[in-house]
Amino acid sequence: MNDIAQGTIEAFRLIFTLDPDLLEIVGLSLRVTVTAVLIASLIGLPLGAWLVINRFRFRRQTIAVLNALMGLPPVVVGLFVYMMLSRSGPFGVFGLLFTPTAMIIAQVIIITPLIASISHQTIRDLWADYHDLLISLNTSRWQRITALLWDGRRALLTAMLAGFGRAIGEVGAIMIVGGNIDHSTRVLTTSIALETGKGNFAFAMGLGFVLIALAVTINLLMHSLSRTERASVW
Amino acid sequence: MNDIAQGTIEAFRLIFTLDPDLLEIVGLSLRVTVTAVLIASLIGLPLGAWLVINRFRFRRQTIAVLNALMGLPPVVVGLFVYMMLSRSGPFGVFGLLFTPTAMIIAQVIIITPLIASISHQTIRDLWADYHDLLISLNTSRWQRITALLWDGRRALLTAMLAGFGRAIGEVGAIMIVGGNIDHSTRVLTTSIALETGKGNFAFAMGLGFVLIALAVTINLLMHSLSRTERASVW
Amino acid sequence: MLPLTLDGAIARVRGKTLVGPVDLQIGATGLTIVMGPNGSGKTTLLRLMHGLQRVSAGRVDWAVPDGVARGRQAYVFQSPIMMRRKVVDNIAYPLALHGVPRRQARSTAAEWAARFGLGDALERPAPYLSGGEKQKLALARALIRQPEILFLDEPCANLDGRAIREIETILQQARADGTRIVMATHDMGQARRLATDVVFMYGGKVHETAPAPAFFKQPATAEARAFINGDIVE
Amino acid sequence: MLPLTLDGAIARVRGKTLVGPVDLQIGATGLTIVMGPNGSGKTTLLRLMHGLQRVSAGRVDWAVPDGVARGRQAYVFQSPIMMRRKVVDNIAYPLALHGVPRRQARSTAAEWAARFGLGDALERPAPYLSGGEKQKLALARALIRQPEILFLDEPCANLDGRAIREIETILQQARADGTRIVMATHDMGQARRLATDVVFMYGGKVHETAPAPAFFKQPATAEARAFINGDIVE
Amino acid sequence: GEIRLAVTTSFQNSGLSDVLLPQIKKDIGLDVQLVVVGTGQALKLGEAGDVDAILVHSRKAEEAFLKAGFGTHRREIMYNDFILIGPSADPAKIAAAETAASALQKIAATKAPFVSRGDDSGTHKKELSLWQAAGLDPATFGSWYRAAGAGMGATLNVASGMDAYVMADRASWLNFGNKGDLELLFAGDPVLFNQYAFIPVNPQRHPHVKTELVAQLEDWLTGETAAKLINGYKINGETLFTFNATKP
Ligand SMILES: Nc1ncnc2c1ncn2[C@@H]1O[C@H](COP(=O)(O)OP(=O)(O)OP(=O)(O)O)[C@@H](O)[C@H]1O
Ligand SMILES: Nc1ncnc2c1ncn2[C@@H]1O[C@H](COP(=O)(O)OP(=O)(O)OP(=O)(O)O)[C@@H](O)[C@H]1O
Ligand SMILES: [Mg+2]
Ligand SMILES: [Mg+2]
Ligand SMILES: O=S(=O)([O-])[O-]
Repeated sequence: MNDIAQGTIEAFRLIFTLDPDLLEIVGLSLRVTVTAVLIASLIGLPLGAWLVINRFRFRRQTIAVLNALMGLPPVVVGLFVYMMLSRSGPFGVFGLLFTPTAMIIAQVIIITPLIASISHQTIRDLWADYHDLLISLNTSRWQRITALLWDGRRALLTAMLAGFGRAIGEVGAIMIVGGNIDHSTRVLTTSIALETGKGNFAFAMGLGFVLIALAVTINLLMHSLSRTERASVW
Repeated sequence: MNDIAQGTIEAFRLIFTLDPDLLEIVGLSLRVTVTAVLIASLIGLPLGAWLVINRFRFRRQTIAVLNALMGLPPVVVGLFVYMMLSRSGPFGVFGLLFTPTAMIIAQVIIITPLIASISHQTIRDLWADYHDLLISLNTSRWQRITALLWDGRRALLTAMLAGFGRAIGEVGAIMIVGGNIDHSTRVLTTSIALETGKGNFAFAMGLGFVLIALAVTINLLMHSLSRTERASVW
Repeated sequence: MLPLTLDGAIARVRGKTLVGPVDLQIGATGLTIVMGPNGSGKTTLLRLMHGLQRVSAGRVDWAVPDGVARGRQAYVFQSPIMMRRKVVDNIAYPLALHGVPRRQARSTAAEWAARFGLGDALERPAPYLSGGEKQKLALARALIRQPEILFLDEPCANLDGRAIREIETILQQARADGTRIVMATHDMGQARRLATDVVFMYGGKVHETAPAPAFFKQPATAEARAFINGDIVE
Repeated sequence: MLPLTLDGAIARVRGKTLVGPVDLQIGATGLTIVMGPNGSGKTTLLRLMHGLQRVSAGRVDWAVPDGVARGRQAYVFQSPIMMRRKVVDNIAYPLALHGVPRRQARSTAAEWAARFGLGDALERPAPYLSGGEKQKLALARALIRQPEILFLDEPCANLDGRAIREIETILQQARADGTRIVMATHDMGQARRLATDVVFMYGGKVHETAPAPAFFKQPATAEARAFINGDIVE
Repeated sequence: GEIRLAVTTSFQNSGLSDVLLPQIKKDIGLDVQLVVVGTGQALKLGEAGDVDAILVHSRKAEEAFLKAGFGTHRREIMYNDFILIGPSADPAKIAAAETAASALQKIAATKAPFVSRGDDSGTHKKELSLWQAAGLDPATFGSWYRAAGAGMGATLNVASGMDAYVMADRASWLNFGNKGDLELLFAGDPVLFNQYAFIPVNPQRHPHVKTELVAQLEDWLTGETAAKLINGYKINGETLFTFNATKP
């Protein structure tokens, strides 16, 4: 309990003194996560739309599997990426293990199914509206996907933000592939895990509050940006 | 690489020999996660609907914060619950720390925002359809919420399955509050983390495959159940 | 609860005045037909009276407290809103809201469906009905509440000749039973058959109100004259 | 690409036959009006011809390959489908699909909007249009492609008298320019004004086809006779 | 240059690395990146060539590692000791015990809760060997013996939450913040000696490992500056580690 209060104080201290170590860690967290979200969105959003507009044999099953993959256990993803990038693995020669790139790869694997799945659900409702029109206009697949993604862009933001949330809070996978190396691959979540292991609960809590504040700020920012857009474009 | 192949073999061995330790672990994983999903749905689904139908001062901000909470870092949640349930914490007298109940509490905190957020998004589209009718019929708030939840139930399944996925794959929080105690609070993800730490990558991968298979099965099951329903009710 | 009095009532959306200021009284008896060119504000006026459109300025008052009035009205929308349920459940929904037991609500709904020629469609999902069938459902759902005042927004636009006649009979019957009807229509024949008085909308304002015989014989304004003749109204 | 030949064509949904078997030929010239009671299958027939409704049995053949035919048709839906964009972007969309540069597409769209009396609404979001304005938008969007065949499903149901007249003029003009028109309507006057031949639907079957003058003077079947008189068709 | 060194959680938790690494950087310009993992995982990382050297404290596992040819040699650097920790009330009265074995016997006799690492780490293996020396077999214990299956810090957190006995290395304990009602109750038996060793990864298996830099690091770690820093490292005035590297 007391630790929570101390954690709050700690969080304020960290933020207001602009602790350089904290800034470095926050910077890396953001860099890794934003990159991962962008890559995962580039794959996941069109994939979600594609699954909506195409009818194929095992469509339902594919969607069920996609939904299931939202639950990919991070540790397993971490292990898998580790094995791929390890020196004795197939991509070992690139020396990517214990680098931010490895962390991005792991996060992309974790959040792509999440983004695709939420985007699928969003787009499905829009497609129910647009179906007849877009078929009637003899649109190509790609034209359908772009129309749906564009007109559904504000709702798709939720998918991206969900991916962001998942990625920025994730620890299991990036611990394994990043190694939590000081000044190199240490991010907020791995620092929190480290401090927890040392029993420094107040400090860990402080970092946790910083992380939550970060996530809230980003969400408010995106929401207000997308609202501005609504007023002007519409 | 080799570990992945061995992991696959290991997974099949574990499943087909019905390894009793595995069964215990899988059973606890399911018990904890299903309970958490049910509780979180009971809170999150109506909350999502409530946020849709009510216009209040800081509504957009509340939704942004809810979205941000999707990214609650599990380790922080774990720490928080630990402090609450610890002997010196406010709920210490109940002796819940390092029990499955503690793990359920942590998971509920983690997945409720996720479920509420996806349900909010789903319900929002339905509400756009229903708004005029339900207002015109002079429905009470509660009647609106129930109508939306009922008519949107199939889409809400995705929200619950997303919650399930997130919960069953989660490790950071339940490691802290459950303690990964053998024969007591050890679940699939904590076992995987343990085996990874021991360097038993193949075994960890095997457990990972079991976990993924479990998630896929549950998703397929829910999807086919909800499809059956569609044919009969509609 | 009548008369309904609009006193300088204005409907404004994002700074743009859609309708008003309107001064109008809907007396206790009669059948009012709202006419006017497309986009002249008929729908907005009806929504304003029903309380679906927020009054930006001026007043809309019932002879009873608002809360009481809200429960005694019904509204048929220009594009019918189908709940994602079976036809019978759609029609029974207003009864269900009032706590009528499910079995009884459904059997009453079945009677009403039959009166509107939907007897064969009871168990079909409402969203799959044809355009005209949807309008019939909406009418049945509005009338089943036996409202004191009934707003109808072009309810016969998609109906065939016979259905129009039958529904006009039902409406005359309802009127005889004491339901006050306010209806927008483009069907001049229908207006002549039903109206006791006419509200002519033009450019978002009530341009002319008159008893029906007088209006159809000799409209007071040039615009109404042109409108009745199907001429260019400028 | 004409004639369009339906040969034993059946539309079946989940085992239930909605329309058919239909044998019908739509020749190269003329303006065909499809009439019939609500739920008789007019919409389904039009969708079948346009390729929106899957042909469950029998054939629907154009004089050119299907792929070619698909690009040269347009369809106006019974309930207009608004893309979540501005009016001008809705109307320009078919041009955009054909790679017309944005600026040019928008200016052409603006011209068409003006022809349909939407000149003032260009920059408004299409979903907020009034019922009649939506129908006008849908008509403009269909005609802007200058299709060889145009299907219209009760396109004037929500229009005022003047708009109906203007649109009939535009349709006559389009027909003179070589567009083949097939249109469902409940408006007997409109049918008389426009039709060169009539398809009378009844109970999901083509009950009678005849040149317009003959049909309106002396329908061959008792059902068509009753329908024209607005009598009970049984 | 920079090299990667896999270390165990107990080493990282001691805080010694925060003292050594900056000095290494200063003295020989080397960035040592610590990858903190479980003992088994550290050995695996070395085996796969993902790190350049490892620093662990589990003699048997280290020897197996060398025997399989994954490392070039084993160099002892320093040692500290294990301690027994428990609730301040000390229900098993182990504070009065003569030897580690008798302390464990007392715990087993009173069936007071005991939390084990349960993760096959160096610390865990040591604990198991102590039970064996006490003539007891954890496999036969009841629910008072809890295998946490976690790192040192997490296990201490569990023990603190449960008011249980636990064995830890002294460094982790002193640096541990969540002490709750726990206290150091027993230490000093020579069997509790905990040797850390440095093993470079074999460049014959993994040509990319930075053997040169590893050798520099090894020299530094076994040199005088290191000796001074290690012996001088104190928490709350207590010395934690004893430098015991021999000159080659
Ligand atoms: N997807 C569907 N599933 C089940 N029944 C359907 C479906 N679509 C249409 N129907 C039914 O098929 C019949 C014909 O429908 P259709 O829409 O073609 O009628 P219509 O002649 O256009 O009627 P209206 O004049 O009311 O528009 C109706 O009874 C309708 O309820
Ligand atoms: N939410 C809105 N935002 C902006 N403009 C709106 C909105 N709703 C309606 N309008 C505009 O207000 C005007 C009046 O609309 P309304 O729907 O009341 O017309 P109407 O008389 O019912 O027309 P119709 O006969 O076509 O149904 C229209 O020009 C419409 O485009
Ligand atoms: Mg209207
Ligand atoms: Mg129709
Ligand atoms: O060094 S340990 O792995 O035993 O913490």
